[in-house]
Amino acid sequence: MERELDFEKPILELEKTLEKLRHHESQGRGGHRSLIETLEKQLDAVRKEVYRNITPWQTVQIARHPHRPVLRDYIEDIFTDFVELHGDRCFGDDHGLIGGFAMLGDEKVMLIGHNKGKNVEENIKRNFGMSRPEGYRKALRLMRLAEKYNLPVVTFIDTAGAFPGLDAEERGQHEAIGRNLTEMARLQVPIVAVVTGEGGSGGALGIGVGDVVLMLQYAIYSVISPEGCAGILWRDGSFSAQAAEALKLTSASLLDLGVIDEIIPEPPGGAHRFPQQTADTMRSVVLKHLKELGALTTVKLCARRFEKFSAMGKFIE
Amino acid sequence: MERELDFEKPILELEKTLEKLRHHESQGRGGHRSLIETLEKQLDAVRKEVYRNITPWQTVQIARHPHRPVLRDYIEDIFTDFVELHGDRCFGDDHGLIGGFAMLGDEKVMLIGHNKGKNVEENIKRNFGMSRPEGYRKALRLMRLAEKYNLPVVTFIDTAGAFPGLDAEERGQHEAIGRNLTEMARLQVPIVAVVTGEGGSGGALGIGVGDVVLMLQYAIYSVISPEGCAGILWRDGSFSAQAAEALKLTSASLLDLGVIDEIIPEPPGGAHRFPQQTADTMRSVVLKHLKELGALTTVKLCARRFEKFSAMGKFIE
Amino acid sequence: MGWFSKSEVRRDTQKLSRDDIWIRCQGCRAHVFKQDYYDNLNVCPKCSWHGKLTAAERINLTFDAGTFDEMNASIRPSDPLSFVDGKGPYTEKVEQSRVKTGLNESVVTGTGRINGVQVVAGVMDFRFLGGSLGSGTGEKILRAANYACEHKLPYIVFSASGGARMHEGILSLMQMAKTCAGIARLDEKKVPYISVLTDPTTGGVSASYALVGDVNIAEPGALVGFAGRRVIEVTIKQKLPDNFQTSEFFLEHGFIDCIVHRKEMKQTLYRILSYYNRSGRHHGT
Amino acid sequence: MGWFSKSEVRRDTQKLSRDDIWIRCQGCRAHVFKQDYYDNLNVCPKCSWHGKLTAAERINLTFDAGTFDEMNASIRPSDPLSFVDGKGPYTEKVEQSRVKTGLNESVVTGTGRINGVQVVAGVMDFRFLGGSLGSGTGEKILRAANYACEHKLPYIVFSASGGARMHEGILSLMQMAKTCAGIARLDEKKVPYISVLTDPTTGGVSASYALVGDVNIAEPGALVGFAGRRVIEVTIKQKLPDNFQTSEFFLEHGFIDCIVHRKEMKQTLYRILSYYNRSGRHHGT
Ligand SMILES: [Zn+2]
Ligand SMILES: [Zn+2]
Repeated sequence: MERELDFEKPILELEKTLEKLRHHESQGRGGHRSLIETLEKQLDAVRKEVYRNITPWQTVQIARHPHRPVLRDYIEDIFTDFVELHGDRCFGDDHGLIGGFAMLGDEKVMLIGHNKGKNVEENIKRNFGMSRPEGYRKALRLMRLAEKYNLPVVTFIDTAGAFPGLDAEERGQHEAIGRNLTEMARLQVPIVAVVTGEGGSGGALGIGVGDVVLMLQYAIYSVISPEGCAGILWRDGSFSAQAAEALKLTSASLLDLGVIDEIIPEPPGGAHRFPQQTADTMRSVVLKHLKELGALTTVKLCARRFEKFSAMGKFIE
Repeated sequence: MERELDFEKPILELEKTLEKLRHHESQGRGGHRSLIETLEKQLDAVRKEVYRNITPWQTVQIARHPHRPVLRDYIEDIFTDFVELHGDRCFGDDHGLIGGFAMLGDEKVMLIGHNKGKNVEENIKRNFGMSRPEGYRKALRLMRLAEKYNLPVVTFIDTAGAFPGLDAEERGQHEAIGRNLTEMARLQVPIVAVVTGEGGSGGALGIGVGDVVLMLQYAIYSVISPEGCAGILWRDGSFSAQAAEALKLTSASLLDLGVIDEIIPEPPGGAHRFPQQTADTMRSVVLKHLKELGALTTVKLCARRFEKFSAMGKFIE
Repeated sequence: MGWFSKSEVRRDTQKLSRDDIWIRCQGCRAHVFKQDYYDNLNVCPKCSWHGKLTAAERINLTFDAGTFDEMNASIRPSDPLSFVDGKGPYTEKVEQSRVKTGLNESVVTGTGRINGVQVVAGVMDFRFLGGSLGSGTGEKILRAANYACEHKLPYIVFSASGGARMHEGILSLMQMAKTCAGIARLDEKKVPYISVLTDPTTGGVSASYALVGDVNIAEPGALVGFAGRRVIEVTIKQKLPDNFQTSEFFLEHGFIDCIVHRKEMKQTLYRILSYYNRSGRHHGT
Repeated sequence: MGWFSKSEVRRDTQKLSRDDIWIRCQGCRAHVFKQDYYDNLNVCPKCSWHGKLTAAERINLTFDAGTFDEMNASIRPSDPLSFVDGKGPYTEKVEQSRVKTGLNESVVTGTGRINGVQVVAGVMDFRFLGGSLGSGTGEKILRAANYACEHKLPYIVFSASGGARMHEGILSLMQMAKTCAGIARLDEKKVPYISVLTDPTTGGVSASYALVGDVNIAEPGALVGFAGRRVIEVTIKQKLPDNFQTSEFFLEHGFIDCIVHRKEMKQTLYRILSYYNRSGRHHGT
C-alpha cells in the first residue's frame, strides 16, 4: 500500500497480523484458527468503529485513495460488452475521460466517465483523470449518440477537476464544460450520474447533470478542493480539514442539501478494501434507477430534469 | 497590374493608350476628345471580342486574377451592416473563411465565404483563402445560428481548395467538410451559394450545398485544379489547358450539367475590370433567389434541396 | 459632468493613487484625471483599458433612459452551509457587500429597451462578493431566462465574476447547471441569447452561461479564462503568454465572436438584435 | 484452403514478388507464403499489415453465408463529359475495370445479415478505378441509404477509395453532397450509420460519407487522410510524421472511434449494432 491513512492504522495493524496468521495457516503451520476467528471479528468491529466516526477530511482521503476503484475497475466488475468509442471528432482523444457502449445487467447504456490511472505511468497517460476540453466534447458527442440510439447515459465522476493547463484553456475548457451543462439539461434520454471518488468542481459537473445523481458513501463532491478553499479563505492550506468540514462535501451532507438523490453504501473499510462488494451494490442501485427512469416519457423526463436543477440552491426572497 | 493575362493584351494596350490620352486631356493638353471616343468604342468592341472567344484555361486565369473582387469587396459593395462573427467555438478563428450577419437590400442574411487577400501580406494572414477545418466548423456554427434566427444563408465560394497542411489534416479537414455537406443538406433555412472566383473541389463544396447555386460568368468550379488533373492524368502539368477543357469547369458547362442554377453575367472585360457593375448584377440575382426561396415552407425547402442533390450525376442503369 | 456621477461606491472599487484627482490606469500605468476616466465610461483615455462598471452604470449605459425595470430585486443570499471561514461567517460578508453596494445579490436582472428593442437582461456586479455565483445569482439568472423564454424576448447577460461562491459550497456549483438549463430552454424555443463578457469572467461563470451565447461579445482586454493563472503556472511549471486568457486570446482561439469597445456596445447589441427574425418561417408542407 | 479461394482477380492487385508462392508484405517487407497470407484474410501473419480486399471478399467475410442480396447491380458509369485524357478515353478505362473486376461500379450495395441482424451495406472495391467516387458510386450509396432509411435498417459502408473520379469532373464532386444528403436523412430518422474505413480512404470519400458515421471504425494502418501526402509536403515544405494520416494517427486526433482487426470486424459490428434500441422511447406527455 503506497499510502497509509493515519486513521486507518488500527485496521491496518489487525489486517497485517491476520495476514501473517493466515499465511502460517496456509503453510500448514496451523493452530491459530480460533485466534484468527477472534481477530476477524475484532477487525470487523474496528472497521465499523473507525468508519462510523470518519470526518469530512478523512473522507477526502478515502475518496482519493490510490487503491480506490476507478472506472476501468467498474467496467470489469459490473459492466459487460464494453465497446470503447474514442475521440471528439474535432481535436483529439482524451484518455482521462472515456466512454462507450456498455451493458449493465440487461440494460444497454452509454457509459461515460473520468478515468484515473492505477499507477504513475497510467496516471500520466490519463492525466490523473483530469480531462481537457476534448474529453468533455467526446462526452457530449457520445451523449448525442446515446440520444440517437435511445440509450440511457450513465456517467462516472472521479476527478480532481478539469485540467488547469495552457492547452486546456486555449481549447476552451470553460466553453466545453458550459456546453455540456447546457446540452445535458435537455438531452432526451435518461442520465444517471454516479460520483465514485473525487467530484471536483466544474470538471465533475461537466458530466454530472443527471436525472438521478448517486454517490458512493465515501466519495466527495465539492465546488473547490479543501486545500484550495483553505488557501483562499483561510490564506493557509493547512486549514484543509476545516475547509473540508465547512464545504459540506460528504455524501451525507449532499443528500441533506438535495444535491444527490441517493447514497450508495460502501462496506466499513471502504471501496478500496471491498471493491467487488461496492461495485455490486452500485450495480443494483444504478439498475433500479435506470428502470425507473426508463418508464418515463421523454417529455416528462426532460421536464423533471429541468425542475430538478431549477430547484437547486437556497436563498432568501 | 501584377499579372497581365496574355489573351488580354489587345485590351490592355488600348486601355493604356486611353489612359494616357485621358491624362493629357485632364491636364488641359486636350484636343484628343474625338480620338478618345473612337478608341473607347474600339475598346468596347475588343473586350467583347476577346471575352466572346475565351477558352476554359483563360477562364481559369480570369477566375484567379489578383484584381478579381474578393469577399471583402462584395461586403463593401453590396452588403450593409455586416457584423462579423468569429470562431468555431472549438479551436480557432480561421481568417481564410469568414462570416457574419449582413443585409442585402432589405434581406437579413447570414453571410459566409472564403476570403482571399488582396496583397501578399493579407494573403498570408488569410492563407490565400484556403481554409482549415476551423473555417468549415465556423461556417457550420454560423449556419446553425442562422437556422435559430431564421435567416437565409448566403455563401461566397472562392478558394483554390481546402488547405492541404499537416495541421489541417490533424484537425480533420475531411471530417469538417463531410460534416458540413451532411448538415447543409438538412439545414432548415434557404441557402444560396455563389461561386465568385475559384471553386476548388471539396474546399468549395464545403460551403456550397445550396438550394440555389449561382456562378459568376468567369468563375470556375472543378473537382480538381487543371494543373493537378494534368499532372495525374497526363503525367505532365503543361497539359493544364487540355485538362481545363476536359474538366468542363466553366459556368456555361456547369449550367449544362445541371450543377449550377444560373450564371451571373460579368461585363466583357471581367469582374476585375468592372467590380461594381458585377456586384450590382450579383446583388439583384441573389436577391431574386432569396425572395423566391423565402416563399417556400421549410419542409418544401428541405425536400427540394434533397431532390436537387439526389439528382446530381449521370450514369447508366 | 460625465455620463454618470462619481459615487462613493465606485471610489471603493478603483485603486486610487496619491490623491483624489488622479487615477492610475491598470492598463498603461499612466496617471489620468479621474474625471476624464469617468467621462470616458471608465475607459482609460490613453490606452483604452476598460475598467470595471457597477451594474447600475452598465444599465445606464446600455438601456434607453428610464426603460430598465428590475425583477426579483429582493432575492438575497441565505447561508445554507452556516459557513464560517478564517475571516469570519459568510453572513457578515454578505451584509458588508449589501451595505457597500446597495445590492442584494451579485446580479441585477430585469427588462429594458435597447434603441427601442425590448430585451431581458442580467447585469453582474463584481463588487458584490467578487461577482460570485451564489444561489441567489443563479436563481435570478434562471428566472430572467425563463421570463425571456416565456415572452420570446432576447436575453442578454453581462458577466463579471470570479467564479462560483465557495461559501455556498456545492450549491454554488449547482448554479452552473441551473443557469445553463435556462439557456438550453431559450435555445430550444429559438430565443436569442447574447453573452457579454467583461473583466473578469472566470471560473464557474465562464464555464456555464458566459461562453454559450449565440453570440459571445467581450470587452477589450477582459480576463475571460477558466482556471486561475497561478494554478496553471503551478500545474504546468511554465510561463504563460502575456495576453493569456484575455478577450483577444480567446477571439483568436475561436470562443469569442467579437470584441467591442464599451462606447460601441449598445449599438452593436442593437445591430445583432436586429437580425433576430421573429416572424418565423412557415413550417407546413 | 482459406476462407476464400485465390482468384485471378486478387492476384492482379497484389504486388507479387519473385514468384507465385511468395508475397512481399508492404508492411514489414518480409516475404510470406501467399497461402498463409490468404488464409489470414489478406493480413500479414508476421506484422498484421492489412492488405486490400475485393468487395466480394469483404462481403464473404462480413455477412452470414448466403444472406447478401445485391441491389442496383446494373448501375455503371456513363461518360457525361466525353472525357479523354493523355492515356485515352474514360470509357476505355471503365471497360477495362469492368472486365478486370467483374463489377459495374466501384461500390457494391445490398442487404445482408450480420450474425442474424439485417443491415444495408455498401462495400467499395479499390480495384475499380481506384475506388473512385463516380456518379454511379454516389447513386448506389444514396439509394442504399434511402433503402436503409425507409426500412429502418442500420447502414454500413466499407470505404476504399482514392477520392473523387476526375473523369466525371464536377459531377464526381457533387456525389459528395449527394451521398451526405442520404446520410443526413438517415440521421434525421435516427437510423444507425456505421462507417468502416479501409486502406485507402482519402480525398472526396474521406471528406464526405466516410468520417461522419455514428461510429467510425478503421482497419489498422489504413491511410485515411484528406489531401495527398506529396501535395502536403510540397505545400508546407516539411517532413511528415511516419504514421501521418493512418488510422492510428486519426484515432489519436479524435476522428476514429476504434481500430479493429479484420478478424474481429464482424463481431465488432455485431456488438455495436446490438446497441441500437429500435423500440424507441415514449414521446408522449
Ligand atoms: Zn491606460
Ligand atoms: Zn508484414
